[in-house]
Amino acid sequence: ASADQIVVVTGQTINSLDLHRTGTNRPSYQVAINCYDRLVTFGTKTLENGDISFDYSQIEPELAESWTTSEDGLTITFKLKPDATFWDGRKVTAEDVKWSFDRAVSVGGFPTTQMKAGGLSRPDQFEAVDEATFVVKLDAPSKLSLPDLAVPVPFVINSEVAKAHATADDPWATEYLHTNPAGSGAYKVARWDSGQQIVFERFDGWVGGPLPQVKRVIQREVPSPATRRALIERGDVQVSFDIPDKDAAELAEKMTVYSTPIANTIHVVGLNFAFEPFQDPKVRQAIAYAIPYEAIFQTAAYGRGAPLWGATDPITDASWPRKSPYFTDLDKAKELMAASSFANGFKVPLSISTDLASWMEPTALLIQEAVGKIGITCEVEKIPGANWRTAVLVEKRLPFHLENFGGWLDTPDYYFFWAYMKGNLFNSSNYENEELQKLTEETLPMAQDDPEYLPKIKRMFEIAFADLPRIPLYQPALNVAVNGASGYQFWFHRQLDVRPLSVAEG
Amino acid sequence: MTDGTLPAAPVARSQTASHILYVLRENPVTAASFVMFAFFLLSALIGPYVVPYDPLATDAVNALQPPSFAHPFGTDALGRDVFSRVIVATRLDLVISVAAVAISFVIGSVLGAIAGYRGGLIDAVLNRILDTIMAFPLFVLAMGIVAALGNSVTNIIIATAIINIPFYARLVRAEVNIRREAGFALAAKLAGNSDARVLAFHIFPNALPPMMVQVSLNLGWAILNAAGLSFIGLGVKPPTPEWGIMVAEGANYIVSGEWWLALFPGLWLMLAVFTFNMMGDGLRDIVDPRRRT
Amino acid sequence: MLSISNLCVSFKTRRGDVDAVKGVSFELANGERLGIVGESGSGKSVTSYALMRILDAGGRIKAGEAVYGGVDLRRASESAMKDIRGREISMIFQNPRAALNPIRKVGHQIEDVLRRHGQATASNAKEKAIEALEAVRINDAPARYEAYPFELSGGMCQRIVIAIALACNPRLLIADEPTTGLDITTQKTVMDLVDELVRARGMSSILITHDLGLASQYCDRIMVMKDGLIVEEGDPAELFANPQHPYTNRLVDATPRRGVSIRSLLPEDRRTPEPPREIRDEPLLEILNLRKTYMGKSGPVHAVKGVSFTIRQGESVGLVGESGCGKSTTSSMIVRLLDSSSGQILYKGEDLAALPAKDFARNPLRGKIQMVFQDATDSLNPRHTARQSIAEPLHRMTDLKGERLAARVLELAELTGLPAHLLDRFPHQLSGGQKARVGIARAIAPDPDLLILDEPTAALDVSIQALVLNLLADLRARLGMSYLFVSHDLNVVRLLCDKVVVMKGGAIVEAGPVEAVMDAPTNPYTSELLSAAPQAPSRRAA
Amino acid sequence: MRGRGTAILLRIAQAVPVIFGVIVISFVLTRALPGDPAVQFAGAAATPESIEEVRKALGLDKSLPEQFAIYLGDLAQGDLGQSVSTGRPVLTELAARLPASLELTLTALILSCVVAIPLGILAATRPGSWVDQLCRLLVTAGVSLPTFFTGLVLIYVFYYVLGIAPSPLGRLDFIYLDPPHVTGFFLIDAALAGDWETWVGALKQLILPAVTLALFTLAPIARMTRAAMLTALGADYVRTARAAGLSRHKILYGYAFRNALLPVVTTLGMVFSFVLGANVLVEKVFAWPGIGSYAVEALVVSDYAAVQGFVLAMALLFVVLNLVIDLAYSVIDPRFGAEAK
Ligand SMILES: Nc1ncnc2c1ncn2[C@@H]1O[C@H](COP(=O)(O)OP(=O)(O)OP(=O)(O)O)[C@@H](O)[C@H]1O
Ligand SMILES: Nc1ncnc2c1ncn2[C@@H]1O[C@H](COP(=O)(O)OP(=O)(O)OP(=O)(O)O)[C@@H](O)[C@H]1O
Ligand SMILES: [Mg+2]
Ligand SMILES: [Mg+2]
Ligand code: NI
Repeated sequence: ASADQIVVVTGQTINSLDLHRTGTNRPSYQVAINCYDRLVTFGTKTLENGDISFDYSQIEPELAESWTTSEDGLTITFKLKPDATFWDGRKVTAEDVKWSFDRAVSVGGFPTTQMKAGGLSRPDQFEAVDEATFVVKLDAPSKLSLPDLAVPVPFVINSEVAKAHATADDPWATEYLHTNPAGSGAYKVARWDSGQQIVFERFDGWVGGPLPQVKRVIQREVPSPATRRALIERGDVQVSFDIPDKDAAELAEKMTVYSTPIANTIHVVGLNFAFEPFQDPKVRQAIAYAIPYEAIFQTAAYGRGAPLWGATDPITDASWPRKSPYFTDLDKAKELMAASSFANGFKVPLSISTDLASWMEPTALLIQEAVGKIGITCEVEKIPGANWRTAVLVEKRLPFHLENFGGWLDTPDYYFFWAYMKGNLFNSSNYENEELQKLTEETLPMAQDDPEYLPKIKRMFEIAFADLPRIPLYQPALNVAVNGASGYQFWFHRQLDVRPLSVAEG
Repeated sequence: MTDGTLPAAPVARSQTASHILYVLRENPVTAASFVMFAFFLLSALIGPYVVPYDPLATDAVNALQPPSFAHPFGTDALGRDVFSRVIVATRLDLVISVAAVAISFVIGSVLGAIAGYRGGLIDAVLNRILDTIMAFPLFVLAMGIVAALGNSVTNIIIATAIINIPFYARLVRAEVNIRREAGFALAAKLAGNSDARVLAFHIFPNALPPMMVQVSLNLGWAILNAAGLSFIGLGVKPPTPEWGIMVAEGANYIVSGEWWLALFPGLWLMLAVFTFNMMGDGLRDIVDPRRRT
Repeated sequence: MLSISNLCVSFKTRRGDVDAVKGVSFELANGERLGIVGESGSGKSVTSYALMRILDAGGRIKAGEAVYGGVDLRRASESAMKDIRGREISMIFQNPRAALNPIRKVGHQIEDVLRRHGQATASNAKEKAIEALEAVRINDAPARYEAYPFELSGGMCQRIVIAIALACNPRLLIADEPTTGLDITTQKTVMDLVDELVRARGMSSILITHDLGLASQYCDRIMVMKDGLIVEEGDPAELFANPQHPYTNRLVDATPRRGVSIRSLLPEDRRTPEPPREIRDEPLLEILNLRKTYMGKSGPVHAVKGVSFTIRQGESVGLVGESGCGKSTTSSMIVRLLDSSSGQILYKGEDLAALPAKDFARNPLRGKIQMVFQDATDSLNPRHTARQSIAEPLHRMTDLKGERLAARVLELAELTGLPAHLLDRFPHQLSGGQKARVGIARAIAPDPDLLILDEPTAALDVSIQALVLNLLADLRARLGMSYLFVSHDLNVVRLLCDKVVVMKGGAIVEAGPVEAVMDAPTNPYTSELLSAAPQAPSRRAA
Repeated sequence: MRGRGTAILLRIAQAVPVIFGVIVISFVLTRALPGDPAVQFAGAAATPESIEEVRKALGLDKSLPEQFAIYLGDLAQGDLGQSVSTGRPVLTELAARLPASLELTLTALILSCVVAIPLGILAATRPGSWVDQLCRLLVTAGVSLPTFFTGLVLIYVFYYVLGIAPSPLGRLDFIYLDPPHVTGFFLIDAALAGDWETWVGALKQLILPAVTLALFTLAPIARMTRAAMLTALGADYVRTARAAGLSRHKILYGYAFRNALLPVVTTLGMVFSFVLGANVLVEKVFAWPGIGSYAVEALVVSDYAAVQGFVLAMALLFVVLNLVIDLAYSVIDPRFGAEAK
């Protein structure tokens, strides 16, 4: 490998260069990250283990030079960096920002939903005051608004290029931007062969942050994990992104492997309230005591990530994800089961997704075996990836399943909003609790340093652990093996930010 | 022949036995393959009762142990005994391949026989239908069917059967077609047999010898097909032991050094397919009365 | 020129070594035409293959000497043999179409040989090949040069084979049953051509055949082979007139010829008096203007163009004609395996043509009209034993069961002279004659009134043919059946039939009592047929 | 000659219902797939409204017959639709990927023929001998292993352990640039451009996956060659040729082999279409950007247009393949067309 080139392998396919487009998949978000800029970004912090991670508490400038929030918290005014230019040399203006934000709230689908999380839902909330001044107006103050501008979605597009390719049917130029990014980001896309590779080339005029050291980053898609492992081990590639936990555990001895527990993400067992036996709290608790947490953590995650069971101390802080008070205790589980109205056990399928089989399958098998011991017979049902979302999240029809929601915005209330609120997408258990519902709604916009915040959050934790619609297993890790490069940073969006990477010496 | 069978002389029966023995003795490779087949049959029948461990019992402490005295084929990622799983899987794999082949054999034979015998429009239509199936990349068709119907054992069998039907139908059609005007078929008509009877009891059985070769090839192929589906993630449901899934999962452990996970199921899979392929000529010789002396 | 002494050839088979030729010795002089006759499997072909050293894998010359013009054929090197083959000795085989490479132009096939033996160069090969074609008198040789075998008739193919064989002017031509599978008229032209060419070039020739008549007509000397040995040899006329060896005797007897009765085909010790039979006047079957038109690729084929004749009860009618003249089509329609295009088939007054062939299997009349097929092997289900084959019609059309059925099968076997211990054999385990008997037993099982015999002896040896013909004659007398006997061999028809119908191109050209038609044919075509059949010299009165 | 022409035209005509059948079946099959593409493509955080919007945009709100009619109409204009997951026209996508699959498959077949046909001939000239048995064992062993397994083992041994093979990263290592696009076959394009370095690079990448596939196809080809050669060698015309003193070489290749070629070509055709479908697995293992892996991805996410387009492309290929076989037949066998069925 030459000094200014890095080769990355991943098993994922980038299917679009435009995050806003309908159907764009998760791996494609990295184009928004590496090739476009946002107004702001999160800062970074060094974790206890020395790894570098994003820092949710710090908002830093990217395209914006500075910003101010009005007294009432309803207006945020941004000043753009004066020397920021697009790849074509044109200056980045507030008009571009407005056009891009208008696009994000108008195209529908995921970007619009994500913008809403920060209270941004209509074009009239954005105003380009002059070339360098951009204003965001909120309907209600929210602590999530500014962070929501640091997620990949509100990226800034070269609106003139885009408009030149817009049509009446396609006012947001989704067709054009789908294959032709037009941004101001650190890297340009030199080449993209869907299903094969994407080649990033440095944009030397980037002002969003320190200029990346690496000129070219080639990212190859290699579906077979065994092949990926062979490649990184032989040193033919410098970064293997998102590797299986097992490889991470083993490769750690030979090279640098970053395994960062993914922020605000939990692997859980879902118990669907629509299924009669799971309406019995004793049954839910019995299962929570039957689950072989440690075995799961070791076999499914090879000890990568963070355990989320067996909390003994009372809740004193608002950190999340956190350990549940449950632990493996078969006797207790049997006792609870015997005391439940389903003392004789019952049958239920345990559903998993084929796409997520790598952790779900071993987990499911261990759970299947364990709950068998307390009289619950289950058959592991593998649902094709294409079906999974519909079955588990949309129709919410899987009685007993595994689930792994993760929130981008790293606050417990945000997680609870999606996963514990009635009707919301990730509440796959059909769970409903009025008190929790109310608390979530209250805490969502509340600043984290608000004195009322902590007590309310603590109460939410208690309810969630008592009611147990979701039994937390562990917090998964994002594993990245690096062999011959350095500077890897973990980001909540779980995509590779290639900008800080550099070729390792020697 | 059902009611057409005559009280068979005892000579005929022992003749059959000695004919089989003869065929086996004549070709050592065939004989070896039949011995192997007997072994697989035995594994399928009594395997689940004699294996040392429960093939589904996990043992996280003993995960990924290399082969040892206690676990001759080692253990997998969940600490399950690979040997027990390999042996127990025999039954399911045999069931998948035999059932799939049996279904395609029956349907393909009926379609092919009718088309070959009747000719004309029926033949033309059937040929176009078969062409249509063959025009699909077969493995992808199987994937599609399994994806559409869901990945249960039954559906894997159905998918495998469907993609095999054209081969049987083609073969039977050709074999029936060349015998349609054969003297013995005409003679059977003169003996008062209806067309259906002539076809079923006189012409069709004569197509059996070449079909046996196809059957044996397909048995092996069916197992490989199931293995391929497993590799794509459309195989049988876990934790059911099945060679294809075990190889497919184990394949990912090769590079990390846990070779036994893929090697042993792979070896069994290969031996089974190999056995089936090798049996073909022997099977043909056995069902072919002309080989009798 | 060629001298063979004590030649032994054996084959390695699954059941040990098989001695095919067990000590054959003969000499062949320059310009001599030698005939080898004998029954099937007697080692005629193997002897000739041994001379050319083209035995199949597993075959070898075990002992003996074969010297051709000073060259030891047994020990000569393979490359020396290659020069002898085609250049010095060449062969023509039966079934000419199969003997030619189906995907190579016949001209090129001739060139291959010419160039192999240095008779032609790349530049003049074509010219020479056309010359060779002209030598076998193919009309329009330059055009035929470009033809593929499938574009030529059987007779033309055989001419090509002859052209290949004679291309390099060999000194010895071995013809192994060169006319089997050819029409009787074609046979004559081909044989005449070979004979003429051989004589003109002063070559020697060996003609291998099982037809004594053919051998005696075209050879100077005949050898009779049996079981790998030569049992007798001599001048044709002499051999015929006064056969010495019992086998030769039997062979001569069995050869159908002018002026003998059906019984005299049998060996002397088996000649029983011909049973009496009665022909009644009422017609059993009346065929009225029967037609059949096939829809072929290139328009309709009029296979049968309106034939009419009558078969009386107890009468045998012969149907003769060249290949493709519509004999089989006619008989298929009568036996109701094929629907006619128009016309009537009146069976005892009932019009069978009105009944669709595909439903006739369930008709009570099904058993009344039965058929014996040309190729006994092909007509028996390879998966059924003889017993099953014979029992099949009884099963379907009578209500015999169990013991009684078994008894009836035995009875039929006895009637047709089939030993009971053969009943549990599969067809491939039976000889040609035995298979023919099974076929006949099956046909007479449902007690038919009319038996259609479609060239039932065409695939059989003469001696077996004699047995089968006599069997048929006996059965006819015992069971009072009528026969429609289809054949291309007038000599055979004469033996068995009362009346003869001659067909050509789908129409009847002549019909009448057998003696009348054959002794004084009125139609030139009939005369041609008659004269084409090789005539065996008659046996000296014993 | 006219016979051949008509026969080939007839085949083309026969292909029409087949193509239509394929269109119908692929349409039905895709709609029977369990996933709901609207939900799938609306993304993880979609609301019911946005799902409905996507559904409308994809035209999935219409009735099935309507959808089919629209699909047919588009097809008639040569429009295979847009792949929802890649957002690119299916046609473009297929055009980019088909050559990759074809190059792999053809290389594998050539490799396989080079080994299997001589093996088959060798076995046929010595039937029943140990050579014959050994050939049989070898080729059967090849067909007994799942291709993905063979592929991984080859990578492990030749890349990971021995380091001989190049990294299994698709068609070309990243140190090379793609040759200018002419045919899409890298070997041909590189040769045309005279870029031998890239040519060698592309060849290196091809070897392992091609060997993997070739191993799998040895058996049917060798088996058929052997059987056909045995038949041909036992034929009367071979005896005639021997009696005429032709050389062994001429008899074996000029006479027997050319006749044996007919069934072998048929088998080749079947093997080709079979392999083209089966190399899905190999493509996955070797990160080969072929049409097979594309289909798998599309199938998994219920990308209707992509699946249908893929199936249709394969069906057309199948038809073309049959035509090629017929042409090969008509070149080899003068009887072709004269007795066309
Ligand atoms: N390849 C072979 N292997 C074993 N036995 C053979 C082989 N070829 C011929 N024979 C045997 O050799 C004997 C003589 O056969 P041959 O072909 O010479 O007979 P034939 O007199 O030519 O008969 P036909 O008139 O039927 O042609 C037969 O018994 C036959 O079974
Ligand atoms: N199914 C068919 N389709 C078209 N033409 C046919 C069909 N069967 C026979 N023919 C033609 O009908 C004519 C008569 O055929 P048929 O079989 O009756 O002759 P044959 O006298 O029995 O000849 P052979 O002596 O060769 O048995 C031939 O020209 C033949 O080509
Ligand atoms: Mg012979
Ligand atoms: Mg006939
Ligand atoms: Ni196919």
